[in-house]
Amino acid sequence: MNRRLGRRDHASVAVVLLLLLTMLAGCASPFGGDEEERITLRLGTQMTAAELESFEQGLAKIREEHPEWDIQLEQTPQEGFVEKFNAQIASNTLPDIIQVGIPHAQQGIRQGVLLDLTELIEDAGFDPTDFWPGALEGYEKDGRLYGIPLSASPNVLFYNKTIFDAENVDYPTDDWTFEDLRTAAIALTHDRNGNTPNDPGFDPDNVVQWGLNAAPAHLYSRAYFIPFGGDPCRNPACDEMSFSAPEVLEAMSWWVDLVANNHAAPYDPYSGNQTGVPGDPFVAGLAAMGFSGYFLVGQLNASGTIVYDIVQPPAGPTGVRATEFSVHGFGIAKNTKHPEAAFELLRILTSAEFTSEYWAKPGHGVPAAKSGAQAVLNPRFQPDNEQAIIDAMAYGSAFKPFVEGALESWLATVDIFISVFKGETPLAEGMAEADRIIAETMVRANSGP
Amino acid sequence: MKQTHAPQPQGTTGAATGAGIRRFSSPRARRSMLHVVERLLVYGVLTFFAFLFLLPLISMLDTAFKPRALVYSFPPTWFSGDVTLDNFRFGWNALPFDRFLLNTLFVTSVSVCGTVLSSSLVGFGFARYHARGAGLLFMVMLATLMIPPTTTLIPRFVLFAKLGWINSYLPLLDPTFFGMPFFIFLFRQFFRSIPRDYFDAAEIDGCSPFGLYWRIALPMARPALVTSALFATIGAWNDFLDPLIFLSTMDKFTLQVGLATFNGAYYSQLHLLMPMALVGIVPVLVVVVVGQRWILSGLMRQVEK
Amino acid sequence: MRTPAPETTRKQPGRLSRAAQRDQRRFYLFILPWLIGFVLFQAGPMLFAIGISFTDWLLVDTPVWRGLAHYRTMRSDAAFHAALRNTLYYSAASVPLAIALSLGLALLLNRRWAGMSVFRTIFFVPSLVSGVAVVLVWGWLFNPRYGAVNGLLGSLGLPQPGWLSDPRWAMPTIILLGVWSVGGIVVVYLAGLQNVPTELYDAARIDGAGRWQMLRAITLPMVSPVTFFLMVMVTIGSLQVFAPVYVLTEGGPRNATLTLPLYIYQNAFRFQKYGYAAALTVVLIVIALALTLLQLALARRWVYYTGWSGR
Amino acid sequence: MSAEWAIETLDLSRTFQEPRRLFARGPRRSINALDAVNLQIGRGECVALVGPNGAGKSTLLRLLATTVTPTRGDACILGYSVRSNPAAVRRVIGVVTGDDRSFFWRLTGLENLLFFGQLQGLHPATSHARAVTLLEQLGLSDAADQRFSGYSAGMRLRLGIARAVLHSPRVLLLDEPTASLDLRHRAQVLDLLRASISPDGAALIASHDAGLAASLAGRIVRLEQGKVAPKTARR
Repeated sequence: MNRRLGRRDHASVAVVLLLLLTMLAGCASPFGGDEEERITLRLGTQMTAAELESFEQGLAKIREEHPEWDIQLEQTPQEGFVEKFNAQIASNTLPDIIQVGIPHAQQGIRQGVLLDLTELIEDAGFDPTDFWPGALEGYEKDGRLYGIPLSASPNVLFYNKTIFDAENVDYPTDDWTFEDLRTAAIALTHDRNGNTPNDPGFDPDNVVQWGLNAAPAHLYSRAYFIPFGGDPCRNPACDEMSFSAPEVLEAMSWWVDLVANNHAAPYDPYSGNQTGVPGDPFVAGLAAMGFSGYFLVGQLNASGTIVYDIVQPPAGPTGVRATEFSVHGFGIAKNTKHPEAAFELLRILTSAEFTSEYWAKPGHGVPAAKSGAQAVLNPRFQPDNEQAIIDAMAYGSAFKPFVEGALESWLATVDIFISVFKGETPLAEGMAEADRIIAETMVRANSGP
Repeated sequence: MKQTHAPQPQGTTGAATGAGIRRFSSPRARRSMLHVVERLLVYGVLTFFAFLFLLPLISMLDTAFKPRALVYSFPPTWFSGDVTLDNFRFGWNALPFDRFLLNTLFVTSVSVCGTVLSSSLVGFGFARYHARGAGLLFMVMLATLMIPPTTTLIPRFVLFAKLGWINSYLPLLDPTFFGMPFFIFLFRQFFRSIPRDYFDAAEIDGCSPFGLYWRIALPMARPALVTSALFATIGAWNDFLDPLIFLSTMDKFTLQVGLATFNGAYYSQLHLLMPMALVGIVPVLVVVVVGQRWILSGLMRQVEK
Repeated sequence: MRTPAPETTRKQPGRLSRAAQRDQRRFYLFILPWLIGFVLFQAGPMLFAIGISFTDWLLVDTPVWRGLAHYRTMRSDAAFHAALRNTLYYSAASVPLAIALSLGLALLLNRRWAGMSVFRTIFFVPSLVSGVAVVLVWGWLFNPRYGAVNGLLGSLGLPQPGWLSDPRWAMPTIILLGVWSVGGIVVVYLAGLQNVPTELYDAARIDGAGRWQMLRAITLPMVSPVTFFLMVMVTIGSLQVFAPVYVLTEGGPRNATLTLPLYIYQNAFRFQKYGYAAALTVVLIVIALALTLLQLALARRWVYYTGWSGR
Repeated sequence: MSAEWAIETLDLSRTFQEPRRLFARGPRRSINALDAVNLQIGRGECVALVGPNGAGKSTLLRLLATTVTPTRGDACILGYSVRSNPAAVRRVIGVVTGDDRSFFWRLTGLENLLFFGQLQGLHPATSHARAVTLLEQLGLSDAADQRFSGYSAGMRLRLGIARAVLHSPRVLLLDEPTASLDLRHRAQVLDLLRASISPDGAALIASHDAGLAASLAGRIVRLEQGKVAPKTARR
């Protein structure tokens, strides 16, 4: 019996090993190779379904015109882009052309995985001045260019016409200053008894309608300070910041005043302080005005419940305007085998013709190339004043700071902004604390690897 | 037939019927009252929890079926009564969902087979045999569950990239054939609640170790088998991070990766995301309904005896 | 259960008997698939993560040796302290809650009444729906201003908390969301209940056992191996809570929902501090191992295995 | 409540349905395990239940032991209906089934008896004394502190009998109480059972053991295909 048992033992081992071997054999199958001389270009995107739909149409056309290229579209949903991007960097497998926003472009530049396009640009006779400078600067470092923007959407002032009409307040105009904004915001704010903040019985705990849904909630809120002459960035790369400099404190106090004393804007960074996120008071029709990017146009038009228009961001006391771009663009992996072909494809993808046809017309964003900007003018849908967007492009700038420690500084200082706006911490004290933390968390970035 | 009958409190005609005899059981009324109260209580508690558990699903259903304009209107309108299938139609056509479904089906079925076979085998080893180092290995195995998957993501990607497995299903499927710790542990626990005698007896009758596993352990742990198949199905079907990272081209995407494409950093196409997420639930829901019946068929068998 | 009787089966210390040797061989034979898979796919990444925890590394360069520097940093890192506190809080609250609720539901569901299969499916559904869709739905439901939950509470005249935007309520809300997917545990419990021999219930019932007695004296000890399994798994899972805090709060407000896995993620993918992230992972594993070992040690006292001598 | 008969059944029937199977075709089969059985067993009587396998002996005992509910009909034990008052029935019966899964395998024989004694509401001291006596009478004293999982089939059966008579029930329902016992132990069991039948109660023993029937039972009832075979209904 023992011998028989033994044989069965072996049989079971054999079964297990066979199973494993089959698996290993399956694993060994190689990746498909190229048999022709076509140039394989891997194109990494991080688009939404709607963006992909029109982008692929454009891509089909490019494929037709360039049969020598085998363009492989590698799409990653935005939700997992960070992980994939980092994994590809670590394994040295970045696609030849990769779609990156500014923070990741800057990361790629810092880590030396993006190709310096400066020479290629010169060789190709490509004209970067056709791109809005604010959109381009996100792909620059030390005067070298590492990517070309595809679209750049500035934040503009959205206003709800229905609320303005009901309150009998004049619509905002492109000439507005921030003081006009404050006056209107106060007039449009109501508690549940119908009192405005200027009325004696006003109850700030039960506001049912706000004048404005916006406030500088974190260190990326640069555009809220610049019109008042208080840019917290101390140098162009913005790797030194100060919120406790006198002029920044003054700019900040304007906003604290609006929120804490005028009660004309809500302050609730975790449930819709930002305009355009689900549940924010402007989209809900409970705030008369809000700052947001072009993407909100699509969202508001889809629901169709809000009658609105847009104007440029108001000017500060000295007439200065500022706004920030949300930018998308393409870079090229440093280790690409076909830099020229990759650059040629990149050039086509960011050209005014391509972006106005396949990006602006379907409503995904504003072309970063100046000559394509007119494509956002759309008389058939809201808003009427699309020109405000094009005007704002001129002074828009990239989200800063670019540095490595910026996100960490941001997360570490969010609470300070909250407690200042809630009146728990005096303004000067809070901003000094913010500076201390920023200096601490950005220090590694400045010393650099 | 019988002629006489036991004396009964209320007196009886002596008819030998079930109805007749029931009369000499007076506590019946009280008992059935208790029964009714118990039923009401149990159903009440279950209904309460069912409502809580269904809230998100109701919300999803509501979103999926209402016209696009209402999806984005705030404050949200609940059950406007306006029902449309447009979202399903547009969602289905926005991305190659038929492809995604087929891919997911393939990945799920292969990985479920792999998981259940290999994990039950390993689990049997851990449950049945004493060996030096078994305790330590068991802890090591559990320890692999304790690492957040995002931490090993980069080293794993580097490994699979070196093997040339990126944009193939191998990184998703291959590990399942080497035993998944969660399921190994589950099988170990279930196998350990089978009396040892069954194995000893079978072994004396000349059953090989593999036979013990295949012919004694697996059939006796049928609820565990079905449970783990169920969990493996759900796990593979809903797996997001791994397919997201290891698959690159749309023709390879699974359902969850496809769904995530509706969700952007600035703007989500909720009116398409919700209906397609619901469509994605349907196949697993079928598996769950069928699987649960299988788990519980043990109960029926016991009554049969 | 009661005092264990002396073991009657063979067990002698020192040299292994032939039977024990044979057992040993078979043990390794059976676990061979896992061993191979572990060496091939898991040991490497695991060791790599541990190794990286002693270095600074930026993905593309060679790691710079930092020794225990990252572990020393943790001592004064307020965010780490918050993350540790929140993670333990989450575990301590959600594990007992999930186990008790699921056992309760499983006991209620384990009967052959009409509609039970419908209820079983309903409870299981939330654990089928994963991903962004459902987390977004949670966000709507718990929105303090327009959410259905506060709408319901308001119409009942109950207070309406700020949920995720209120530092005091944020973590309880996340715990509540976790309990929602308890359906999976319910199913494992149902399977466990199926494995309890009905003969034992019959014998006890004939001997006059009431429901409470049968629950305490038969059901609980007989499903204790399953309870043990679930406790270990739910604890490990609770130490890894990530998706809801990642999507809904990013750790806020005021770090109230910053969990260790989220902090690890932020360090690795947001701050590019891979070395520090790896060190945090090591700490997380140590905590999880310690809790699991504790549970294993305590298991001897309350887990009842039919016919298997405890290990 | 008083009743003339110790055990009485009226049209007692039980139908089993084939378990629901996946992918099964056609309607589920149902099996009449017991079909309108009428039986009276008097006070102090000991009846042997015989018949081929599958005749319904075990089903009848399970119905009387209240572990299975009748599909039709009813049965009364000392006047208590199994249908409407199973709790009262359980108080007066002692049951032996061959199921070794009805014990805790990791507890000793004595611990098992004490556990069931506790369920029966016996005082722990009384229970312990009675258990020790029974174990001795059944030749299990040496194995009292041994785990049930180490018991042989015969030992398990005898422990089952000890459990059945632990609380001195008036009515005994025994399923194969002597299967797999050697002669010495069989004699011990018979002695114990003979002494355990209360003059006020009854015993119903299902067995293939002809000798047992002859030596213990005053009457033999034969079941065939779920029905009482007419000829052997009375002796």
